[in-house]
Amino acid sequence: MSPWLALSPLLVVGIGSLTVMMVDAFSNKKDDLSILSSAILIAAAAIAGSLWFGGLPPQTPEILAPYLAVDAMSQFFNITICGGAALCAMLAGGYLREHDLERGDFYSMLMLCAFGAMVLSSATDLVSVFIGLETMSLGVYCLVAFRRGSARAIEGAIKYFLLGSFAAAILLFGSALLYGATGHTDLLGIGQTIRNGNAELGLALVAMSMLVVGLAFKVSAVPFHMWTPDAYEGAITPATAFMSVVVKAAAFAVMLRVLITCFGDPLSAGAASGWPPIIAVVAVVTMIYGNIAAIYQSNIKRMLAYSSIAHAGYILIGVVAAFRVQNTAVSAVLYYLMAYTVSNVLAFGSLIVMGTRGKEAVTFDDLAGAGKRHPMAALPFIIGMLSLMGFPPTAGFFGKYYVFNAALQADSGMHWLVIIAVIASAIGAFYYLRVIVYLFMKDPETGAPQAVAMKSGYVVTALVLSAYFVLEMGITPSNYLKMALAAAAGLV
Amino acid sequence: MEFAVERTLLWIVLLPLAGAIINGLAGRYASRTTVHTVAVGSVAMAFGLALLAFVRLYLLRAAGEQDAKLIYTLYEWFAITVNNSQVSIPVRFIMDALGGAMTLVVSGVGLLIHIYACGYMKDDPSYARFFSYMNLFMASMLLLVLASNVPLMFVGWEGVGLCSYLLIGFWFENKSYAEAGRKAFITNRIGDFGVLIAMFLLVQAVGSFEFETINRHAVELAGRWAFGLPALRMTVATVATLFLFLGCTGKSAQIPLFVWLPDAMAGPTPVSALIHAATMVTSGVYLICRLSPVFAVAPTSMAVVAIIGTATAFLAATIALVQNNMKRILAYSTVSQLGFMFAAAGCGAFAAGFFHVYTHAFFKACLFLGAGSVMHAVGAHGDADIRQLGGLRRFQPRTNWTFLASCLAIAGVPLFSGFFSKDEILVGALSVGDFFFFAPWLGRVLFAVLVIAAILTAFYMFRLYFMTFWGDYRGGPSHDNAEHGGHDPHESPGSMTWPLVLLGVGAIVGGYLWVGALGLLHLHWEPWVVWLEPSLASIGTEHHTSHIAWALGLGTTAAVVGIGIAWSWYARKDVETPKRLKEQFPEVHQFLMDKWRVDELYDATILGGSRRLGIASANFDNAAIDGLLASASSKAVKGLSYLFTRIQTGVVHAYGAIMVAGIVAVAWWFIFPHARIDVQLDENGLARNPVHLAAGEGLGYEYQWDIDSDGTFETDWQSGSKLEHRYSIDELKPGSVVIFAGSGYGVHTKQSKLMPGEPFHLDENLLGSWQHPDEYFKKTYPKLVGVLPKIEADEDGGVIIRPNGAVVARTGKRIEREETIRVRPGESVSIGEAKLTIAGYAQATVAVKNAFGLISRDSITFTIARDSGSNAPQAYLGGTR
Amino acid sequence: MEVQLGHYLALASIIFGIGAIGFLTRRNVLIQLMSIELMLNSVNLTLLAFNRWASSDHAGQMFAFFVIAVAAAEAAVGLAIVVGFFRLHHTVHTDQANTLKH
Amino acid sequence: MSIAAISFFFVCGAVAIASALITVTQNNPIRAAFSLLAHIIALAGLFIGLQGHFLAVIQLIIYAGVVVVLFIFTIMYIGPVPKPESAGRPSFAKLFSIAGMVVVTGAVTYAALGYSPALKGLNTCPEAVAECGQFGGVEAFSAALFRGGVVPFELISILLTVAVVGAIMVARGRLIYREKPRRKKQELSIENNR
Repeated sequence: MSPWLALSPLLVVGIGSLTVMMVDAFSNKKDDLSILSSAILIAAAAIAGSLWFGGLPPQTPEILAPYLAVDAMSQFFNITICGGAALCAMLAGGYLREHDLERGDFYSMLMLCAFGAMVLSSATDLVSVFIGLETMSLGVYCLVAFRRGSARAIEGAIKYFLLGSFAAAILLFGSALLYGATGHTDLLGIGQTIRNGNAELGLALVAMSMLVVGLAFKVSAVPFHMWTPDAYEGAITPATAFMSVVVKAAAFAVMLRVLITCFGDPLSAGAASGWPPIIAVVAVVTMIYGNIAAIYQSNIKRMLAYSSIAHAGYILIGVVAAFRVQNTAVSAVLYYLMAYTVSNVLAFGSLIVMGTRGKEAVTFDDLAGAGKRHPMAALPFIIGMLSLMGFPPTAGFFGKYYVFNAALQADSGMHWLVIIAVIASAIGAFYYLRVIVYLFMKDPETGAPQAVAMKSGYVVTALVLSAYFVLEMGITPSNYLKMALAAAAGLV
Repeated sequence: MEFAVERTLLWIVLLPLAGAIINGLAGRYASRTTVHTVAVGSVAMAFGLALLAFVRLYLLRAAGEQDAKLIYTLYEWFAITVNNSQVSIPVRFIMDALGGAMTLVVSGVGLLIHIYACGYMKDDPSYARFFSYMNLFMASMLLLVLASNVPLMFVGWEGVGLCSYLLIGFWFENKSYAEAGRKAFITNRIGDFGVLIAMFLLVQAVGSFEFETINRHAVELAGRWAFGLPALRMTVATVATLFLFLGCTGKSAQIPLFVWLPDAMAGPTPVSALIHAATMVTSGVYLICRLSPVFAVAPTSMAVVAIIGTATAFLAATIALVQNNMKRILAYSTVSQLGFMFAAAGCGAFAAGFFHVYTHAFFKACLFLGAGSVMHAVGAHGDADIRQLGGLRRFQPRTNWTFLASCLAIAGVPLFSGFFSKDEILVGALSVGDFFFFAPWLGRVLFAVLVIAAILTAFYMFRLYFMTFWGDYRGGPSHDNAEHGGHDPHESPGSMTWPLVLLGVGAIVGGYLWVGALGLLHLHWEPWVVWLEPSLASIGTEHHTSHIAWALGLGTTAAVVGIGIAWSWYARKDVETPKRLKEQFPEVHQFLMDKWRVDELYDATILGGSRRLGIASANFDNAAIDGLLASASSKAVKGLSYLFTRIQTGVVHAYGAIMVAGIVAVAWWFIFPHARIDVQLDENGLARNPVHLAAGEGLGYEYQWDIDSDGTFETDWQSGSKLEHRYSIDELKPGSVVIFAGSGYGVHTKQSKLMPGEPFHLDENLLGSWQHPDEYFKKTYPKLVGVLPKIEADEDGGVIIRPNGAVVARTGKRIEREETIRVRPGESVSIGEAKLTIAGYAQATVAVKNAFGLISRDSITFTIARDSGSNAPQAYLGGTR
Repeated sequence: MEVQLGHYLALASIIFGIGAIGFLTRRNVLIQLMSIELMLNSVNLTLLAFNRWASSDHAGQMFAFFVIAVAAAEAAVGLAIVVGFFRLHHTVHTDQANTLKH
Repeated sequence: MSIAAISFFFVCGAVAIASALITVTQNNPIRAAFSLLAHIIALAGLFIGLQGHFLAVIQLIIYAGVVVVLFIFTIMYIGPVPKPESAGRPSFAKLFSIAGMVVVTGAVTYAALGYSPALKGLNTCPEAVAECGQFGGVEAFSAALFRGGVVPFELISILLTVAVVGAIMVARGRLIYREKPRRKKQELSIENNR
C-alpha cells in the first residue's frame, strides 16, 4: 500500500470541491450539487474509516510527515468533519432551494472549508496549523457572507472576519515567537525542546499565552467569544450549522494537538502555573456566560450560538483534564465533539425544517404551536434539544458524562469544576426547554406569521441520519467511545 | 429456545415503550379504540409479565433462596475509566424483593389508571398524544424501578420527569398550565443535579455503579472522607446521600423543592393520580430504599431526611387545611404523605416507609380518581371547589363508597391499609433512639410532630369528604357549562368506576400484608418485612412493646380525633339536628350551633393553631416560595442574562476591547510567576517530621526557601521545587491544639495563635468522642452525657481546662470536676475518649522566580506530628519552653 | 555596536503593537485591514530575524513565505467583504455594523 | 559589523515604525495605503539585512504589487467616504484596548530584548562556509522549499482557491444600492432577501 494513500480523504475532498465547482459552472440544476457534494464528503469519510480500520500505512511519506499527521486521531477527525460537512450540505440542499438562494459556490466553498478543517485537525507543524486555520476561516467568512444582499449576513461576516484576522495574527505572532524560542516549527520538536529545557523560556511563555488566546478564539471561549452570536445569527442556517459543527471540531482538534504536543511537559502543563489552570478558569467563565446569556435570547439561532459557547466550556473541561489523564480526557473530548456534531445538526436542521420560503422560523414566537401542527417535524427538534440539554439516553448526555468523569479522574482539585459544570448545565435546561414549550405549549398570536414545515428530502435525510446517531450514541455509546479511545491513543 | 423468565424484565419496560411509539407516531391516524387498545393492552401485558416474574421470584424465595433475584443483562451499555480501571455499565434489569414489589404497584396501579383514563379523556382531541405520553411514562418508571445501576436508573429518573412535564402541560391552552409544567421540570432538574453528583461520588469511591456493589461497600463509604478532604469532615456516604436526597426532594416534592407538585395538578386527573400521587413522586423513597445500606451508615443524612420528611409532612398538612380546591387538597396531602414516607426512611424504618408507598398508591390513586369522577360528574374542568359541592353521595354511590374507604385509609383508621403503614412509621420514629447519637431526643420530637400531622390529615381529609359527599348539593361550579348546566350530577361510566372499586378494595385490605403492627396481639405474621428483608438495610433498632403501644394508641387517637372534629364541624352542621336533642341538651346544642363558640373552640384546639399556620404557610408558599424561588429566581437569572448580554453591544471595538481584556489576563497568568506551596500531610491533616515541602512548578522557575518564615531565606535560588526539612524545636511556634478523637473519627486540629481568654470551640462531629468514653461511663454517669469541658487559651501558648463534669485525665489521673488545669505546650490530657495535646506549628515560605526575573511568594502553616505510622496520641509537641 | 537579534525582535513587537492598536481603535475598516497587514508583517520580521540567528535551515523564511501568501489571500477576502458591506451601508465604518447585538 | 549595516538597520527600522504609525493614524485611506507601501519597502530592506534576499523580493512583489494595489483599487472603488471619523473624545473601550496592547507588546519587547542569540542546541550557519553565503538566496530557499516544504506549498493553492471563490461569492453580482442603510429597530423575525 502506498504511504500516500493516507492522504486520500484530503485529496478526495480537495478534488471533489473543484469538481463541484466545474459541475456548477456547466449545470443549471443546482440542488443536484447537494447530493454530489455530500456524496463526495461521505466517500471521504468512508475512505478515512477504511484507512483507519483497515490499518494505517506503516509510515508517512517523508515530505508529508512533518506537516500532517496520518494517525488515528486525524482519521477520526476526518470522519467527524466530513460527516458533519456532508450533513450540512444536505441541509443546504433543502434550505437554499427553499429560500431562493441556489448558488453552487456554496457547496464548493463548504468543501474547501472542510478541507481546511481536515488540514487543521491533522496539522503537526505550526505552518500547516496556520495554513489550515486560514483556509478554513477564510472560507467560513465567505459562507457567513453568502447571502450578500442581507445586511445582517454581511455584518456578521465583517465582524467575524475582523476579529478572526486579529486573533489569527496574534496566534501567528505566538507561533513565530515559539519558533524563536525553540528553533522548531513542528509541534513535536517544540515539545521536545521545551521538555529538554533547551528552549528560551521567556519567549516560550509569551508564545504560549498568545497561542492560548488564538485557539480560545477559534473555539469561541469567553472572553474571545464575542463574534459567535453575531456570526451565527447573520449567516444562513446551514452555514451556521457548519460553523458550529465543523469549525468547532477542527478548532478543538488543533487545540488538543498544540497543548498536548507542544506544551505537554509537566512544567508547561503544571497545575500551578501552566495552561491547565487558565483554561479551567476560561472554561468556567465560558460555561456560566454561555448558559446565562442564552436565556435572554428571543432569536433561536442566537440562542444556539450562546449554547455553543456553553458547550465549548464543557469541552474545555475535558481539555484541562488532558494534562493528567490524557487518554481518558482526550477520548471524552472526541466523543463530545462527535455527539455535539450530530446534536447540533439536528437542532439546526429542525430549525430549517420549521420554515418555508418567506416564513422562516427565526424567533421563538415563530415556533409557537408548530409542534402541534407538524408533530413529525417537531420530533427531531425535541431530540436535538434533549441531547444538547444532556438528557439520557442521548449522545449529549454521554458527552457530558465522559468529560465530567475525565475531569474527576484527573485531579481532586477539579471537583469544583465539575460541580459548576453540572449546575451550569442545569441552567441550560431553561432555554432548551423553552423550544419545547413554544413548540407544544404555546399558540401563535393571532395574525402572527406561522411557521410552515418545509418539505425537502435532503433535510429529512440529514435529520433522520443525525437523529439516528444521536440516539444510537446514547443507547450504545461504548462503540463510539472505543473509537474515540483508539483515536486518542494516536495523540502522542 | 427455553423460556427464560428473566427476559420478561426487558419486555416489562419495552412493551409500554412500544405502545408509546406506536401511539405517538401513528395514533393520530388511528381510531380511539385502537389507541386505547394499544395503550391499555401494552400496560396490561407489562403487568401480566410483572406478575409472572414476581411469581417466579416468589417461588425462588419459597424454595429457600433467601437472596433470590431475577437478572437480565441486555448488553454492555458503556464503560468509563475510574481510578485507572475500566468500569463497565451494562443495560441490566434486576428484580429483587424491593423491585418486584414496586414493579407490581407501578404496573398494577398504572393499568387501572390507564383504564380509567379511557373514560375520563374520552372527549379530548389529543387522545393519542395523551396515551403516548402515559405509556412513555410507564416505560420510564418501570425502567427506573428495574434498573440495576445508577446511570440506567437515571435514564428512567429523567424520563419520568420529562413525561411529567409533558403531561402537566398537556392542556396548554391555559398559559399557567404550561408554566406549571416548566416549573416542575426545572425543579426536577435541580434535584437531578444532586443525583448526578452523588453518582460521580459513589463510582469514584466504589468503582461500580451497580446498586448491589454500592450497597455492599456501604461501610467503606462511611470510613472515607468526601472529596479526599479530611478538612470537610464529612464521609463519602454522608455527602453522597445528601446529594441523593437533594434529588429526592426534587422528585418527591419535599421541602424546599415541593412547590411544583400542587401546581402540577394542572394536568389531567389520571396524570395526577398516576404520576403525582402513586408512582413518580414515590421514586425518591424508592431510591432511598434501594440504597438503604448507604443511608444507614450516614446518620447525619438520615437525620436530615427524617427532619425534612417530618417537617414536610406537617407543613403540607397545615396548608391542606385551608385549601378549597379538591385536587389541591389532595396534592398537599400527597406532599404530606410523602413526608411521612421520608420520615420513616430517615428513622431507619425503610420497610415501613416503603409500605406506605404501597398503601398510599392505592388510596391516593383512588382519591384522585374519585376526585376526577366528581369533577366529571359536576362538569368541573380541573378545579372543583368543595364549597360548591355537597351531597354527592346520593348521585355517585360508587364514587362515594370508594372515596370514603380511601379517606378512612389515609386517616389511619384501624384495620384500613393506611393504619398499618402509618402506625409502623410512628413506631419507627419512636424507636430510632440512639441512632441519632448527636440528638437522642430527635426520634421523640419527630414522633410528636408526626402524630400532629396525622390528626391534621384525618381532619382535612374528612373535611374534604363531608363537604363533597354529605349535606346538600350546592350547585356545582359557578361557570356556565352547556353540557352540564342544569343537570344533576351523575355517576361516571363503568370504565371509570371499576378502577375506583378495585383501588378502594386495595385501600381497605392492602394493609394486611403487614400484620406485624398488631404485634401486641401476638400475631407474628409479617409477610412484608420478611419479604423485603434481603433488600433493605437495618439500623439495628429494637421495637419495644411500649413503642408499639404508644404508636398504636396515639395513631388511632389521632385518626379518631381528626375525623371526629371534621364530623362535628362539617357533617353535623348540615344535618338537621333533631329537635328532641335540642330540647334535652340546650347547652350542648347552643354550644354546637353557636358559631362564635365553635370558632372559639376551633381557635383553642391544635387545629386552630395549625389552621392559622396553614394560612400563613399557604401565603408563604404563594408569596415567598413561589414568588422567590420560582418567579424571582427565574427573574434574577433573566436579569443576570440581560446584564451579561449588555457587553454584546454589536460594535466591533467593544468586542476588541473585551478580547484585549482576555489577552491581558492570559498574558498576566503566563508572565507572572505563581508561587504555591504545599506540604505533605497524613490522613489526619498533620505533617510528619521530616516535613516534605513542595512548591508549584512552572517553566523556568527557580525557588528559594525560608523554612521558618522569619524573613531570611535559608537557601539560594535553586531549580528543585521540593524540599525535605526536619524541623527543630526552635523553628516551631507554640499554640496549636490537636485533638485525637477515638479511632475512626479522625483528628481535629486547630491552628491558631490562641489568644488568651479565647474559648476553644469543639468540632461537633467529634462530640460523640468527647462524650462517650465507654459504656461504663454512660451507665455510671448518665447525667453527664452532653456536658463539655470548658477550654480557654492562656497567656503562654497553652490552654486552661475546667472539666465541668466531663472525664478529663492527665497521665491516667482523673481531674476533679471543679479543678482547673493548665496544659502547656507539649503536654496532653485525655478528655473522654479523645486526647488533647498542645502542639507546635511551623510556617514555611517559598519565593519563586520565573524566566522574566519576576518574583512571587507563598507561605503555608501546618502542625507537625512526630510519627508517621501509628494513629492518635503522638503529636510532636514542640517541647516545653 | 552590533545589531543584535533583540533589536529586531523589539522592532517587530513595536510594529505588532502599532498594528494591534490601530486595529482596535480605528473605525475605518480599510485601515483596520491595513493594521492587520502590519501585524502580519511584524511576524515576518520576527521569523526572519530568528532564522538569521539559527540558520541551519530555512524554516523561518519558509514560514514567512507562507505568511505572505496567506496575507494576500486574507486581503482579497477581506476587501471583498468590505465591498459587500459598502454596497449595503454606503460606508466603511465598522461602527455602522451594529444591528446584531445582545 | 560595518557602520553602514548598522545605520541601514536603524534607518529602515525608523522608516518602518514611522510609516506604520502614519498608516494607523491617517484619516485618508489613500495616504494610509501609501504609507503602508513605505512600510513594506522598509521592511524589505530589513529582510535584506537579515539575509532574506529572496523574501525581500517576494515582499515587494506580493505586498507592494498585490496587496497594496488591491487596497488602492478598493479605495478607488468605494470613493471618498462621506463622513470623516469623528474626533470626539476616545471611548473607554479604545483607551483600554490601547493600554492593554501596550502592556502586552511591552512584555513581549521586554522578553525579546533579554533574548540571548546563542540559543542552546541550535547551530548557526557560519558565514565562512560557502553554502551559507547562499542562505536566503533564491537557490537555497527554493531548494529548501521544494524539498521540505512542498506539502504546505500545495496546501497554499487550496487557500488561494478559497480566496478566489470567496471573493467572487461575496462581491460578485447585482449591485443593490440602497439610499439609506437598512436599519430596522425591531427584530426582523422573517427575512428573505437575496
